[in-house]
Amino acid sequence: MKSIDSYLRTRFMPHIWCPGCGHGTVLNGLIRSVDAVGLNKNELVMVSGIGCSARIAGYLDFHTLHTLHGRALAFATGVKMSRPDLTILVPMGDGDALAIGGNHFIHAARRNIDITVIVLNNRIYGMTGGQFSPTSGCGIQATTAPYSSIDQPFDAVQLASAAGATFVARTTTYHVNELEQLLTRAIRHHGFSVVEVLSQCPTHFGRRNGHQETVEMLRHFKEGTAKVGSRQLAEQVDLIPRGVFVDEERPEYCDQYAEVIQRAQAARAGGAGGEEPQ
Amino acid sequence: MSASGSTATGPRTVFVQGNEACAEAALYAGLSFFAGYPITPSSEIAEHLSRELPARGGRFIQMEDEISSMAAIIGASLTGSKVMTATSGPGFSLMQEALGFAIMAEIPCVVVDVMRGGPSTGLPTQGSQGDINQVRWGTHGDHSIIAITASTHQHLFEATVRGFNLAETYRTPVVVLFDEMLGHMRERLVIPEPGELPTVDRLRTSVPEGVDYHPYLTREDGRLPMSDFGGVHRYNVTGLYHDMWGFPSTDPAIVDDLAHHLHDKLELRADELASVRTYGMEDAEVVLVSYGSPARSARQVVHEARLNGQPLGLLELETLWPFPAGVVRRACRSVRAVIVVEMNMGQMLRHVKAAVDAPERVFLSNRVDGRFITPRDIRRVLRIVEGQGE
Amino acid sequence: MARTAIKDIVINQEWCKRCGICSTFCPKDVFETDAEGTVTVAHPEACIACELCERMCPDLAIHLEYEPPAEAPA
Amino acid sequence: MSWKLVIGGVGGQGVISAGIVLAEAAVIHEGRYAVQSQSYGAEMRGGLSRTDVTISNSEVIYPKVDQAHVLVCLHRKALNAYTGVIRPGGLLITDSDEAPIRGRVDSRQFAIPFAATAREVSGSERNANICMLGALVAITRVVSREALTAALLDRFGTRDAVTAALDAGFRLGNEHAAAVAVRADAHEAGRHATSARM
Repeated sequence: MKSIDSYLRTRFMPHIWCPGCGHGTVLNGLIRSVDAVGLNKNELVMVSGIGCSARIAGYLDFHTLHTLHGRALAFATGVKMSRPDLTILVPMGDGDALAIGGNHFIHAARRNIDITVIVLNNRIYGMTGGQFSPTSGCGIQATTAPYSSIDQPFDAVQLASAAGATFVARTTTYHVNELEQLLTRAIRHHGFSVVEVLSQCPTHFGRRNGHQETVEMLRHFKEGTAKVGSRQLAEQVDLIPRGVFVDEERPEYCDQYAEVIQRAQAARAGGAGGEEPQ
Repeated sequence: MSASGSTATGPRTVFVQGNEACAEAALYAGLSFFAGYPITPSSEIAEHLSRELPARGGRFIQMEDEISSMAAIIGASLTGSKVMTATSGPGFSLMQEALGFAIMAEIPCVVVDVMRGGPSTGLPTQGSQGDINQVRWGTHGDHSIIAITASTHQHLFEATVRGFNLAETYRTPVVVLFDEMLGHMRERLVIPEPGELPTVDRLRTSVPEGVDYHPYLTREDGRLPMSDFGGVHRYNVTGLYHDMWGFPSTDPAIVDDLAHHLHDKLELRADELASVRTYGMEDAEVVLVSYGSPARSARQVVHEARLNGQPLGLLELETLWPFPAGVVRRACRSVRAVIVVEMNMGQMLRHVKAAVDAPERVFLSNRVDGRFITPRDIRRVLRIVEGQGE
Repeated sequence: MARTAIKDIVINQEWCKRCGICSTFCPKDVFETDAEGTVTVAHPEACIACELCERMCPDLAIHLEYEPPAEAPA
Repeated sequence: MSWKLVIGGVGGQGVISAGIVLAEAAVIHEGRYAVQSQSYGAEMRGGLSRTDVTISNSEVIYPKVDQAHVLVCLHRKALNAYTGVIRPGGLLITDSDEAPIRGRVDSRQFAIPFAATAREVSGSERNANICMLGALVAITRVVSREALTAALLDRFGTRDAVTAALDAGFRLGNEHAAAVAVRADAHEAGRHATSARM
């Protein structure tokens, strides 16, 4: 592969993430998958929102758009609709994607617009100092849940699948080879793709919830998850499934809009394609 | 839309709603991407463009809300498209955060706000001019913005085209404001031939591939050449304070420079950006100051007063922000009284008072009950101001 | 195609934040960590080029350098 | 020549589209100026519906109609709500079945069975608005018959039902107008506008 550095804006390195933060590992895997797909940097647009996850955009030597909390997919939709030939990558945090941006997330999935979303799920609001997120779940300690959280968590995979995403996968920052493979498949997939990556936040999640060390959190990803379809998963129902959950072909939004343009122009020309709508 | 003399290129006379006039003007100006969410009384703009844009190879998308609509047009603008969204007060409130982003990141875009009565859901099917100050200060932080309006379909057409031109020239959002009355009423509009009205194309960088491009380095003439996303220059766009490459910075010198740039590029050009129309102003002793559809009622009053030989004039503002204080001051310098005619509680009144030499001689004729302000409403105030009682 | 031999394992100490992931998860104990957490390559000969360290490193601070491939026989 | 008209009815009677067609006839087919506006409730059917139309040979400044030369009412609810808008000596045109005139209104009155006629000649009361336009134009000549016909064809295409309703409207209007020729001339309209004590 081309060197990692050739994809980075190295003048901003070392990055701002805390020691042991899983987001750097996702950046690492993402570069490898972009390289594997063989994309030209001029064809890549990364659109991010706000939060630790959003900072990925600043380090990558692509066209980068660092937007508003939760709104990255809406900005990305505008980019993609105008330039369907470009590859759009959207890294999002769990709060970014599923709380403030939840509506945009489900609607982008519903349209099946060809965008690749990477949900970096560390189950906490890291940048703002450790408040609970929509994936924290019950019983989690957070700066806004001093008596432990009573909020039920979202399952990003189920939400994306139900909303109509045509490629949905989950992995962790421990499973780095799987991470690269799944991201590669997601980028290649023509339609709305979501890869949820369980990522560790040792600073705000681990420290308050019984994991003193980064490596302990990674071991938890190793031991607490199992591949979809594996016997291990069938036997231990409390394990979190990893792998590909949805991979199907459905008409992509920009392709469909290209047909709308054809229909509109045919109607205007008075040719085959039918009557002008009333 | 009915049309006469419709040829591919010649001027076309049409009989349309203001919303359609605005949409047609956007197409004339080169609109190629629209994102929006339905809301009364602006929905006809989206409806019209959903039909017209794809027929001309452009793109229309109905988003899940106004927040995403504003965000989507910013994304599309970065690829080089001329973009627009349209909404009304409640939706415009939702757009404020992304509007601020477009101001900070200097993204050309046009936002249409067809005003209805507010606050909140207010009066969905009735007009008002309650959003004047929201347009100016709706998004947080120090900033400047361009807002323009008009009172007839022909002028609205010209104003909308101008809105696109200003957005491209100054790399800024431009708000085109009008109210339900103008949006929904139908009147004659002559769509000019292509080329008849000037249109400004995006200024793109001439920096070749491989040479460092600075998306936020202002040229001597104040303009910032752009490079389309997907092109050969990869840079960063952010809502954070940023350096000339678009990368976040908290360096006080950089922050100070950018804050002043964003403010000064419009505020110091207030006179240049000012567009006004005058009726009977040459020897006016009393001046009506109005904007948008109420200016038609004011103009009717001036028209009738002039038939009776009364020295009444109308100063109709088409640029609302930056407020054309210099123009207003000069126009009202030697008059006995000024009456601001608007459909709100006096949102422009205070700016007119601040602009003129004798603020104690500035009065308000307004209406906030959802009914369109009538010439009779204005004449009533005029008589009081003239000391003639009701 | 088989991997060519490892030439070097380079740690960018400027970028490394000393999280300990590489040394913990290396299957061959290639790394050593001192009291401050600074990681060094102690046993390069043990490396099996699994790339786990390079891929897991959240700081993108480890790079495996390979010998150039042998020239194909004429 | 400046005409100010108000057409009222309830939602679903085609009041607003009648106003649009009338104004389009003036603008598109006669090269004149017109403004059409409307008011209606959030509910599109059942509630009161009103359209204001001003037709002029010069630019229309004030877009609403405060004192109408002509008020047309297709429903009694509209008649109750809008009679005050007619200027003294103006015209009141109603559907004689749907909006019977009770009490005194200072106007010249024409009560014509638009809905019944439309049903009879075109098979549907939905064409009552077209029948009304025919009568309105026959009585007032606010636009030419040719312009109105052209505007209707633009909107509805060539349909026998439309033509039948329109022709019946013209005929009824001419019969009712035969007694008194009613014209609003520019001079009178201008004098009204400037001397009105408002």
